Amino acid sequence: MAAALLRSAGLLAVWIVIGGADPKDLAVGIPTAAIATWFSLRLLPAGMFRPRPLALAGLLLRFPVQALLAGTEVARRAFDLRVQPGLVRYVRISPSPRRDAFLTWASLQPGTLPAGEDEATGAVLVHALDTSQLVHDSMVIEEARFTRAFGG
Amino acid sequence: MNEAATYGPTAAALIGIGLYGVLTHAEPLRRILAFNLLGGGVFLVFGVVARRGAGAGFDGDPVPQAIIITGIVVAFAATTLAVALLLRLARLRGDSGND
Amino acid sequence: MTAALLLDLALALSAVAVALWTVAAKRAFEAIVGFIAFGLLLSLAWVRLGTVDVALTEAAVGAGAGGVLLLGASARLGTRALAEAKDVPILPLRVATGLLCALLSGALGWAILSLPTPAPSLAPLAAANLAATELGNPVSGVLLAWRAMDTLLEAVALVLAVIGVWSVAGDDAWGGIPGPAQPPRRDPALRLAARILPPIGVVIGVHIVWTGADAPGGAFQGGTVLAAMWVLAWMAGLVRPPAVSSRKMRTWVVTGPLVFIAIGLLGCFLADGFLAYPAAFTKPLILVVEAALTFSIAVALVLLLIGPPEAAS
Amino acid sequence: MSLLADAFTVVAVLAGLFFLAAGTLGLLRFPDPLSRLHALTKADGLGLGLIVLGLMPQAGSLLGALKLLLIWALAMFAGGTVGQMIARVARRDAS
Repeated sequence: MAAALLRSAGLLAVWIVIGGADPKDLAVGIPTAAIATWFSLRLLPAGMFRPRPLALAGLLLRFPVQALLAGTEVARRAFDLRVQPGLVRYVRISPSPRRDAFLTWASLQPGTLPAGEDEATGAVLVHALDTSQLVHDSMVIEEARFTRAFGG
Repeated sequence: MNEAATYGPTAAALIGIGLYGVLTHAEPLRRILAFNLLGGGVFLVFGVVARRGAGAGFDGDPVPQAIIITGIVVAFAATTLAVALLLRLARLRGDSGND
Repeated sequence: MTAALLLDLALALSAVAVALWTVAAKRAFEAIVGFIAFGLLLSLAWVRLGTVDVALTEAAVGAGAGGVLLLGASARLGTRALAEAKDVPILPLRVATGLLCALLSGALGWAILSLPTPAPSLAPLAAANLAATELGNPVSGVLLAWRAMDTLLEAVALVLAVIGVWSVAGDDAWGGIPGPAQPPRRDPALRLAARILPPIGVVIGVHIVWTGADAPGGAFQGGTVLAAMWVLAWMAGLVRPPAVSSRKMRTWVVTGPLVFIAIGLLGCFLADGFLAYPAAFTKPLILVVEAALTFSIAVALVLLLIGPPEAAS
Repeated sequence: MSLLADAFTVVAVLAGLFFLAAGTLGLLRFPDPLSRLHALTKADGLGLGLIVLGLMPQAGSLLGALKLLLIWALAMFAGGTVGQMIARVARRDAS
């Protein structure tokens, strides 16, 4: 129930951001948000994520900084072509929507790009721009942050 | 009116390119693609006509604009039908690659 | 002014270059990628031509849904081209075809540039009658009021296309679930996107329809966004359409045109004729038609995209 | 104040354009498909983000600014998703 309320509030916020809060528009926006919430609960049942507000806010505030670091790293290497790209095996959490979310999150962090699972072992193969750095360790730290924000 | 002078010849060129593709390609999928290029050119001719009809406070004549929207959707419907026929043909011939 | 002209020229040249690439590319896959880029360039051209409504349709239906359809078809065809080398015209014939096509382009271009000035226009008429519909977007006025017959026929064309696509199903698959049998997708990224994005897409799609009364947008553009969200969830294996034989599904496809026709017939008794709206209820009736059309357009686009049933249910 | 906002816009948009150009350079120069994907998802995401940041003061309202931010969030999410999907296929083709 809490999840439904939270999601419908978020989806209504999306409506207000793109369409404004005019009462005439809200008359359509509120039922739309309700339908979208029903759809959302079907696709992603409540309880798969248990966000913790403080940790989540910290994670999201860190995101612009990480995006800046990630973009700067790519730009630096594009001009100074010294890359040692390669695949790093990453075996931590078992498959779940939370792991999927972390992998998408990791794909936007500096230097890492998850590239699917190894068919034989199920380990996630992460492509790193520079394998001379401690890619695995930094992903472990990032995953701890992510887990604090989304429960688990 | 600058836009009409630029996009008019563009539309004409697209029609020629699309028609050439329809006539010279042997692969059905490529012909469907080229046919859609040709269609894009025809819609653009209409868009230029709409732009030239700008007036009464509108950036273009709304009547051709609405007809273009109708046209794009009908062209898409026709394309889906063509693709369905093509895939069926491939199945009947039993050579649909990695199906 | 000069900057605008440069932008237009760059856009026009890129569109023509990408179109050439689409025709000349070696492999079908490359040609389709070119075609999607072409659609996106064309939608920028539509914005420059002052018609954001068409730009939205081009991006959503032409480049978006069209691209998905063709990429899917090319992946399923694999390397088989369904054509043989002997089907390709010989070089002299290709050169002659090219020359004739260039001639046609030249003649068309000349004809377009020598269109009469001032151009004939229905814009003043549309402006004068817009107030009667209580709409703010003249394109929606044309689609749903003055040229409602075209829009109705278009909605019917979508139904016919669904029937046509279904009719190529094999006898063994008839009546089954539409689309190819879904292999279980083990792509975590796609699965996550399919869990999170569709609700947001539903809000955006409905907003595009709703705002279409007064601003660029409408049933076709919004309906395409809604269809895309469902197809995304389908690709990730999270939802399944009802079987082709189910009455529910068939009702969904025809709801839009039926509501449109019913309200049109109402006009025969309460207003000037078929598809005329009684003056006092113009806007509410248009909104009802638009809502029903959006729903059926979205359902029809989904069914057209995923194709006929291919396995018995 | 508006001069300050305009200056901020110009600086941020130029920085965004720089990262878009750097991303394109990486796309052309990096040795393998997977590295090129880094250039697309990360440098272009940052470039778009800086352009959005620069345009936010010009949006005229808080809702307008938030709308730009929503567009960036959706583009980043799409980039992260599609980047991984292409990476998966590219890795399989390579091995």
